[in-house]
Amino acid sequence: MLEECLGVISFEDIGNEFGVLCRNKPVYMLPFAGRYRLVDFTLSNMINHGLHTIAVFTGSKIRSILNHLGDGKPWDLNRKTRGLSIFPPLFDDVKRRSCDIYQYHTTEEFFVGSKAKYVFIANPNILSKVNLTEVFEYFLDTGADITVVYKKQNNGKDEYINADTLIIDDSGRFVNIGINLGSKPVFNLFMHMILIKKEVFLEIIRAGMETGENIYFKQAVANYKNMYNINSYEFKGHVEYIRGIKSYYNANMNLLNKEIFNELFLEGGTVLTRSEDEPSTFYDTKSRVRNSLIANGCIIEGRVENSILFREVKIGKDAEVKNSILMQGAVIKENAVLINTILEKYVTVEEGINIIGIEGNPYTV
Amino acid sequence: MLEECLGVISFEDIGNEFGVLCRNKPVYMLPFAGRYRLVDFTLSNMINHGLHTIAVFTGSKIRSILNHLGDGKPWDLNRKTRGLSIFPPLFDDVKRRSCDIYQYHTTEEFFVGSKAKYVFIANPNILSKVNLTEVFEYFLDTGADITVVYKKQNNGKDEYINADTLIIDDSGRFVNIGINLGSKPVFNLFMHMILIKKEVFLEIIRAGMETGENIYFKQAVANYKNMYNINSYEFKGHVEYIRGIKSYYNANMNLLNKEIFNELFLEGGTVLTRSEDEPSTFYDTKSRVRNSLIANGCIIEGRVENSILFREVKIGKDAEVKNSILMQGAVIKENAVLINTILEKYVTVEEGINIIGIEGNPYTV
Amino acid sequence: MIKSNNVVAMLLAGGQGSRLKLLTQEIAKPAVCFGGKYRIIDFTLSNATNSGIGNIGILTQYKPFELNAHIGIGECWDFDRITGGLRILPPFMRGTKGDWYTGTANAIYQNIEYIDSLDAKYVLVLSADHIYKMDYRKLLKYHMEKDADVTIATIEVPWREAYKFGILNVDSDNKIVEFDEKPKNPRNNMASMGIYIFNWDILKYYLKKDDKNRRSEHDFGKNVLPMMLNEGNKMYAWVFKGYWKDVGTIRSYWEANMDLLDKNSGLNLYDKDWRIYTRTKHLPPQYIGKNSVVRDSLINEGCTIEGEVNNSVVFSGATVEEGAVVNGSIIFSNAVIKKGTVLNKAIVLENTIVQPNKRICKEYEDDICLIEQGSVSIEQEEALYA
Amino acid sequence: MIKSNNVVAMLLAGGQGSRLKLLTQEIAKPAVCFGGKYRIIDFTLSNATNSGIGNIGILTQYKPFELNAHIGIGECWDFDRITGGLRILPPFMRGTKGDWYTGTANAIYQNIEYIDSLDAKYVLVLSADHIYKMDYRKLLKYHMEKDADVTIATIEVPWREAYKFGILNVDSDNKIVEFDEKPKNPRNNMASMGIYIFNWDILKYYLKKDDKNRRSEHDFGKNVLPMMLNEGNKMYAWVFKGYWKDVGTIRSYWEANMDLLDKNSGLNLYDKDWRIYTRTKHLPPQYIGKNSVVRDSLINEGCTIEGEVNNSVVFSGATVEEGAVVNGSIIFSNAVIKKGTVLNKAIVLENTIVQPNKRICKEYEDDICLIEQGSVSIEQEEALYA
Repeated sequence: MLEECLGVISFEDIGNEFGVLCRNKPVYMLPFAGRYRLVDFTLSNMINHGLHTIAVFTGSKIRSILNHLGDGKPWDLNRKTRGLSIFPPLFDDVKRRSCDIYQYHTTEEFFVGSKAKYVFIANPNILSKVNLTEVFEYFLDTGADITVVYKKQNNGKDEYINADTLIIDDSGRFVNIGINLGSKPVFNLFMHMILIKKEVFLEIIRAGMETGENIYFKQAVANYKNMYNINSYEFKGHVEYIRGIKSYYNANMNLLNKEIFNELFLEGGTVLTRSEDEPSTFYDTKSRVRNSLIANGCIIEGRVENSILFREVKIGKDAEVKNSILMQGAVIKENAVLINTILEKYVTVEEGINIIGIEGNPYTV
Repeated sequence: MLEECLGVISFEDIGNEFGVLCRNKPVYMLPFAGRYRLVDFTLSNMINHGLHTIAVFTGSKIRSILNHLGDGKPWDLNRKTRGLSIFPPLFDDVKRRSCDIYQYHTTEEFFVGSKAKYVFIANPNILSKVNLTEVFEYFLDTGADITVVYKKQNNGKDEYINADTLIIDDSGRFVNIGINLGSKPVFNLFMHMILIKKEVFLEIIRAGMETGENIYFKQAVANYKNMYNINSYEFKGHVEYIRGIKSYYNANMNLLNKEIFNELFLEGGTVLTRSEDEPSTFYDTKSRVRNSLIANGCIIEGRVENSILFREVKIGKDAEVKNSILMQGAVIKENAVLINTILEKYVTVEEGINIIGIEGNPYTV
Repeated sequence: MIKSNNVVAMLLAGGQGSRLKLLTQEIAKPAVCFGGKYRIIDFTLSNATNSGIGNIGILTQYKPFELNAHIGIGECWDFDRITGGLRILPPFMRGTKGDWYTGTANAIYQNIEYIDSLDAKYVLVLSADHIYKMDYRKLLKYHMEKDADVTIATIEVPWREAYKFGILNVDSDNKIVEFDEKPKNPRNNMASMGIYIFNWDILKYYLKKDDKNRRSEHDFGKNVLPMMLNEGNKMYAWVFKGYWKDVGTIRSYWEANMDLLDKNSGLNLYDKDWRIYTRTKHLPPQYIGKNSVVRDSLINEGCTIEGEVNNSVVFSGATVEEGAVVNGSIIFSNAVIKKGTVLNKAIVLENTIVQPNKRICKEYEDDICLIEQGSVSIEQEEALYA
Repeated sequence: MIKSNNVVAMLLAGGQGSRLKLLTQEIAKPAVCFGGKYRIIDFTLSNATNSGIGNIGILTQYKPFELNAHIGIGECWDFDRITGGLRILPPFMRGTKGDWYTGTANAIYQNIEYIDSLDAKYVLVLSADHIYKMDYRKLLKYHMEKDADVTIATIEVPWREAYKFGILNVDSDNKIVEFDEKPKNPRNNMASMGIYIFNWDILKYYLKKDDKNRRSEHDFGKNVLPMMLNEGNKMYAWVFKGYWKDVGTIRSYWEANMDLLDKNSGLNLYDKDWRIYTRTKHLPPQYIGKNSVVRDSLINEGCTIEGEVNNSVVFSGATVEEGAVVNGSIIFSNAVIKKGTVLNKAIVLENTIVQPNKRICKEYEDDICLIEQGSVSIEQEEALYA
């Protein structure tokens, strides 16, 4: 049934919360879990639940996503009539480019031309394994025009400050979207997933453009809430909302928790990504690896603890790596020490160098 | 041997010479010859001569080329390690985006990372079947650092005003690039094809960026001409240089000349494009088609003369089409008349309507 | 994947098609050209694609080079997938012995492992010999609604021709009560189209049982389906409405091509929602000359028509020179009809050059003449007859 | 295309490999797993890709399901091309009779049409049974420089083992003067690697000639090459330097896996310029637990290692539970070694669950034990011996 649904991957620009990590790429292209990009999770979840036509609104930093998605082959999206559509912004309207309503408007032809009856919109910066088949059944069973997905969180005082809150009434009907300012621990995190009838989607886009009142689709939904039957679906699984370096670091480290790891990787379908054909990882005689996730293609001669190693990382003899994330191709030479640090792609830490970040506030190199 | 060469497709922005035809797409995406886009010719020629790694610098109107090239499958460019790279401009530098040196500079990694030793740059707005294998052999045999391709034209007074002129000495050595102002009939049209050693290419890019003196690669070549061995290759075949509506119209109409048609399509390798799987064209009992090129998928019940019909055009009973170009899906209803006109995609001319342009200056609808 | 497509299509494409004579001398019947740009198998393959079938196995055995080259990796029908997609399934060896496919059922029997590996729930058996457009989803839906073990697609044929077909006798609910293979006195005109949908577990059981029966020819129509009916399985007939033609003889092949020129034949190639896909040849548009006449004809890419073409189907890259006249004919790819030659009801094979100023085949004659492949000039007025 | 790649590779992948026992019970030898994530055939396929070979035909015949599923449309090796690319070539029928491949030369003979259709100038014959990295362009270049009719890739083997191989006796220019098949008293230690490059027109002539010889076994080594030498063709030996291993027995298979753990073996999998490609399984990174020890081992994606692993190769998705110890072993995909169990020199087949607290295989024993597939607990101390 989800074959009748268009998948839309679209994000809100959350600025420069990531420093050097996002200088040349959008947040959804951040490497994650040793071999993935954030966007792989949303894309794979859509595919695993039978969505065959997927549109990616890239935002202005296009090159990295073009390179990653490429021909769509790893996701079997290199199809003739369906498959992957990539929509970069129109350059002529740089001012309005970050506003999703405008992006949808300029690609109206794509939506109108498709035979699909429904549209499912998701934000690739939020990782989860929401059972989209279940959401879709709920949407159909309740006869909703729009179903939004949320997760009840109980750490709203410490985390998720400024994240979108879904306000619903007792029957689960949509009331509004607010912002969590941390006043209460328990709140409903709006997961930026919207399932909507295509005709309603198009009506809202047109109304949004015509009135000029809305620049974000979620705003428009809230504004027109009385015109449509909007309900909500509660997701009970694990959610990672990547909003800055800290949440990015924590989301990676959370994978060392077996339950979270299993939920994200082993349940509810495979996460697909581009393979780089590395061989297995080699552990040398003197390697000591503990409680770590290690991607393929690494050569480990030193000590690694509580860390995530991406592909092709090399750890030299007697080197020590702790509580760190090492991106693809990072090299730690002999006797170097790396603690509480995020190391960028292909960075080399020379012999004997120590890099030590503060616990809970990782240093980024 | 051309396997050791990177193909680069890059163009100069020639503004709004095309009116509505190029509102949403770059010039190289103009439909041509019933089923092609201009860019197909340059791309296919590169592939037919063994270039396996091709970079397309898209310019700012990206969506149409992304949609056309897609996964690169029709050109067998959906390869793992080589194949197609698409480089849209960086949005952050809108001002400098039309300058090719800057574009090459921002993708230096791509050039440096490739194992290729040579770079071949071509402009997709210039159609020809230059034998690249021969150009490459000439380049190697003469030990050149750079070889540029030109065509001796003898209609410089009437056509090709403002086109680039290649100035060479008697031995064919590069002297400069000028502009044809129409003072002499015979001039050397610079075909915007440059074959260059990769190391020299990178040197020129870097020098161009560092000194800030050059924004176009061809300027830089001229400025540094004394540092390198630059020679020229004369092409003797047919050239179409699409610079405006008139040259676009003429280039299409020239295909009704069998010699030109054969040279562009039947000699020197197949022109590849995306197939749209139309059935054959059906000629009804009362159709009268004369001296015309007809793409597949058309249904013709009326009269067609000296015209180019793209895919899926419908010509109704007793309709008359003459000296016209009808793009994909155009519909001419019963008794309508269309003369000296370029009809855009999916435009319908209603029953009995007459649209008549001026000879030699086609009307665009 | 959480949701896998649980229908596996098995396309029988091993037929030699010897009644098509010259047309199948070098190639398997499913690879024979049809309709200006297609091959016969394209119709079934495109039906599968358009019906959303994700897995299709193609059973080949007879001269498969051209068929394999045509199918390639299946990208033309969008079957070049990493999971599922199209697989060509020729016979193979187990241990030291190997078996050729000895019948339609045996071909499926030998590929039980393939179907099992795809976790199939339903198996759709297709043949590559027919020209038709069918949404197999409708057949599957009917099969599921009836909770059937087997559902057979049927079509009403004219009563006078019913004796040529496998006829299904059904009750008021379309439940099959009897098979009547080429009956002398048909009691029904509902003919089997050779398209079956089975519950895989049940089919597997009967394939294994049939394989043990030494007297069986291992054919669906003759052996497996009657056995299943005898043993009380729920078998239904689903009635297909639309164009359907078996192109098993030169005459029916010619007729089916001519049907494409008739707007009322029921076979519309121009429907964008049900494209017939084929391997593209990357040819430029067709050129129609200054003095040419083209009427009631299908002309394909790459053709050059400078003469006269009436009621004909002309394949890619063919040339009809000035003064040549082609009537009621089928001209295959890259054939050349030289100046002044007149053809009537001819089938001109690929790459044939028909010499100038000949009159080939009599006018108003009912025979269809085949003009041989190779650049040989044809001197005699008639070639082989069907 | 103006320039077509004029080399066609033909990869013989029909072998049963019966000396690999349990490993080839269900699958063809080229499909046997190797080196943590590969199958044996991956090495030859990747060599072909990395050597810029554009056309490759894979000759299969024995239990091809798993091999076919592994190869798919060839996209992992970048062979999913529209023109050329990879084609699987099983035996087929001509007219009413069909022939299985009866020998290495016969397999090529039966596919003469395929090679002709690609307009081949040279044919590179490969076998899918060896572990090695070779740039076939060097072989071709040598062949062209020598203006040879045939060039055979050879490798120096230890003198004491030369009697096991096909030995080539050559003159000072490396021109072959004599074939010496498994000689008792070898006069040379230059062994044929089973990799040949032929000029296609010459090979075609001899394949046809050999086919007519009823006493021939239609084998390259035994029949075709000696005949060509007798008839005075220019045949050269090209000497390959590098790692090469025939993995034809359990022992050589085990040794070749262990070679991967030795930095000095000459087989470097980490060379980015010569990747060995294989079908990816889309698994997450491996997890190494809080108390685990991993030494001198290759561990692949999707593994969970909570115990101790020494000198071993562990395939994707395998689990070594806490307290389990794996020494000098090869653990196939998704096998589970339960708590407290100790393995020495074992090969654990796919999906096998090895029960807790067992000691399987004796320490310091030279035998290699195979632990069977299926979730059966292994009670006895030793399983099958090689």
